[in-house]
Amino acid sequence: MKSRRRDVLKTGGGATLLVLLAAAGWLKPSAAQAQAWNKAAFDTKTMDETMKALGGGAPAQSKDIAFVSTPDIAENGAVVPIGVASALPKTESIAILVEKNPNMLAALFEIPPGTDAAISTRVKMGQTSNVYALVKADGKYYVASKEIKVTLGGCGG
Amino acid sequence: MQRRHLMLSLAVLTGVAGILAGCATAPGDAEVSAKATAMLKTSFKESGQAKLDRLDQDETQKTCSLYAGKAPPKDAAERIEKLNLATIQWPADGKYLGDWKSGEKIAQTGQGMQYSDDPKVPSGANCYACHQLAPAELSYGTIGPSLYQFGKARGYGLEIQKYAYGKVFNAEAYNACSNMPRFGHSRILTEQQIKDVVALLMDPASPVNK
Amino acid sequence: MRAIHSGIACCAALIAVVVMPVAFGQGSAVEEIAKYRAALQDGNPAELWEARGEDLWKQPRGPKHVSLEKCDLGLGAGVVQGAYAQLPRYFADADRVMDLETRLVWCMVQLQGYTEADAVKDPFGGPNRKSDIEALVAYVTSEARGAKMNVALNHPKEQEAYRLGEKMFYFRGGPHDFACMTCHGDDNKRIRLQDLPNLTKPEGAQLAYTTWPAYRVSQGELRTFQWRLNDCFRQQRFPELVFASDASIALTMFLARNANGAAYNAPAIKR
Amino acid sequence: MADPMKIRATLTGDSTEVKVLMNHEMETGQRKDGQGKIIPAWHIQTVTATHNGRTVLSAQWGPAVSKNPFLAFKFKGGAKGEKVQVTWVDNKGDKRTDEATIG
Repeated sequence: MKSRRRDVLKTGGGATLLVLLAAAGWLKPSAAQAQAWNKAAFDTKTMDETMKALGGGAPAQSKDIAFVSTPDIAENGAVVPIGVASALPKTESIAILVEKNPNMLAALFEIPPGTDAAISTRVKMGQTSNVYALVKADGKYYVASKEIKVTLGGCGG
Repeated sequence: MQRRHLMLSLAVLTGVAGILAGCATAPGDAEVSAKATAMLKTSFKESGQAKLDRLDQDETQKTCSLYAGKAPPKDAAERIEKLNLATIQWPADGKYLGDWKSGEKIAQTGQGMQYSDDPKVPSGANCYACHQLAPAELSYGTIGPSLYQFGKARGYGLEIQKYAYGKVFNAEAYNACSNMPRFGHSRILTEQQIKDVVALLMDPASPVNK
Repeated sequence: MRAIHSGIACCAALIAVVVMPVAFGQGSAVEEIAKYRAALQDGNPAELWEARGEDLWKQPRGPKHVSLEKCDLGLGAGVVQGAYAQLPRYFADADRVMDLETRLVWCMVQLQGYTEADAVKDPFGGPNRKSDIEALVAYVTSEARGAKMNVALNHPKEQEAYRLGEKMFYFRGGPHDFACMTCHGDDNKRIRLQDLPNLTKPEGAQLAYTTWPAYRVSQGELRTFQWRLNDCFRQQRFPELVFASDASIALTMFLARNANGAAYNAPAIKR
Repeated sequence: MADPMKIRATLTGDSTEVKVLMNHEMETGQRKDGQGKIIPAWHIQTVTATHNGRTVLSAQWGPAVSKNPFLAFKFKGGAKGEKVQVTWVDNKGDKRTDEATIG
């Protein structure tokens, strides 16, 4: 996939991410071991909601985070393949966020030592949106983003 | 025409039986047709608004089915066109143009007449499924010709308006065995809806003519 | 790759909205959608249906508490591998032409002791409603992956089914005057942005027929060829096609036979 | 009870690639039924993959993960014949564990 995009994240968006996640508590080191579901993180409804709580610093843009086998256009938003690979040393977690979904955070993966810092999954997208790959490595946060266009179309069949 | 040549040569080349489908004159064909019609009656069940009488073909449907996607012979075509022309109900007020904005909405939706559709919701014409119209809509089909600049290319006069109205009302009156539904004749669209679609094609202000 | 999704009106169900900036030309959109489809190939949820179907095939079930492992799909009792690529076919024991679904129903009735009504009661799955037939079809078809389509027209009833199916293909009816042919009788056509295979030619029929059943990502369900036909007729504004009816078998025969020579490659995954 | 997962674990060099397909509706909680009533959210919340008792991946999912979820990842230290186990738990408390042999 040639689309190793590293679009500059809007300041607001990046800060929002961090606040969202900090508020949710999974920035704490102990969260990596927890197998509880972090309701607060997954409940955030809109970008606006999280924008209000802005305060923390934005995660750094990183060229070491790549989208793998992730198309620019999804023929159906119900199933959008997303692959994220991090080349950042000591990658601890990878999260996938969809900016325009009702809930931004789609999935969060904890990567223990010995596991490649690369995951593939599929997410739902309600509409064309930026998708963020947020990586925690050596205690710090990094992000990369990519716009995916969603077409719902043709014969529903 | 070109398509038929392709199909013919292909059938000859590959020798695949039955690819050149529906040889209307082949012996036994009438019996197969009769048997197929009988088979349909036991193979479908009514559902929602779609009753079994939808399988009863009128003369146009029957004739066009017989020629299996190929143009019917001249005399059959003329008969179909004459028959269908007689069904067109022209607007009593002599006006053919409605509101192109409503026409665009009608052209965008294909709701209506499926057993899964709510019969209380007005039907659409789904023009974009088969035709290019306003250039802003990239998601258009190619089963029918492009209708972009329909009025601009033909002129906005009353005669062309009337032709467009008649064509939407009953396409078989102008082109026997056309793939296009007979929107007025089959009561898919109301008179006002047809006028709106005609406006989409014929109003100089419509995006189709930009 | 492309499915046979028929009916000009098909966009009615999911009103077609293409959210695509004008700047995105159709050429590149089509290319990108091809990449999307390629990305889906790895990890087809149809495998979940295949696995469930294999269990259903091997488990003793029904009033007689026997498995389907003695079911003859045309290549002898219990032979599953490659069987789908030679269906529909004439079965002497039933004295009729059967497609896979019809044959499975037959075996469920004859071997397992189900009533016919029970065997056909859930032909298609939906949310929280699983169809055993769909799972069995997924399993049997998966065992034909790679086999060459080889549907015979030897028996007079096979020949008759083909001709009846051909008639159905061109049968125009309903308020919209649609036939299968309306959308699938010509080359290089599309409905909205969806390419339409020409099912009267080997290339089109092969492309379409060898890629069903398919996991439909838009529905999150595995869909069989019987479902494909059923939904085409809904969009054609016909009444509802009866599951495993003579017409469904005849039309399947017409399309399967036209696909002869191609390598069967399903269950697939489609939008 | 939920239907089984389909798990594949393949060793290439020193890396074991795990691919998992899960049977789950992954209902978003945003959709309405025919009567206009919201269909409640129903989705997998946590996923844990283990090899020889050691966690090789854990995940938290929201309802935006697609129906019949797919997951692929790679870890080091697996050997042919050993087992990889995957467990998911959904928001109704339903749970499913399946395993595959590394091949």
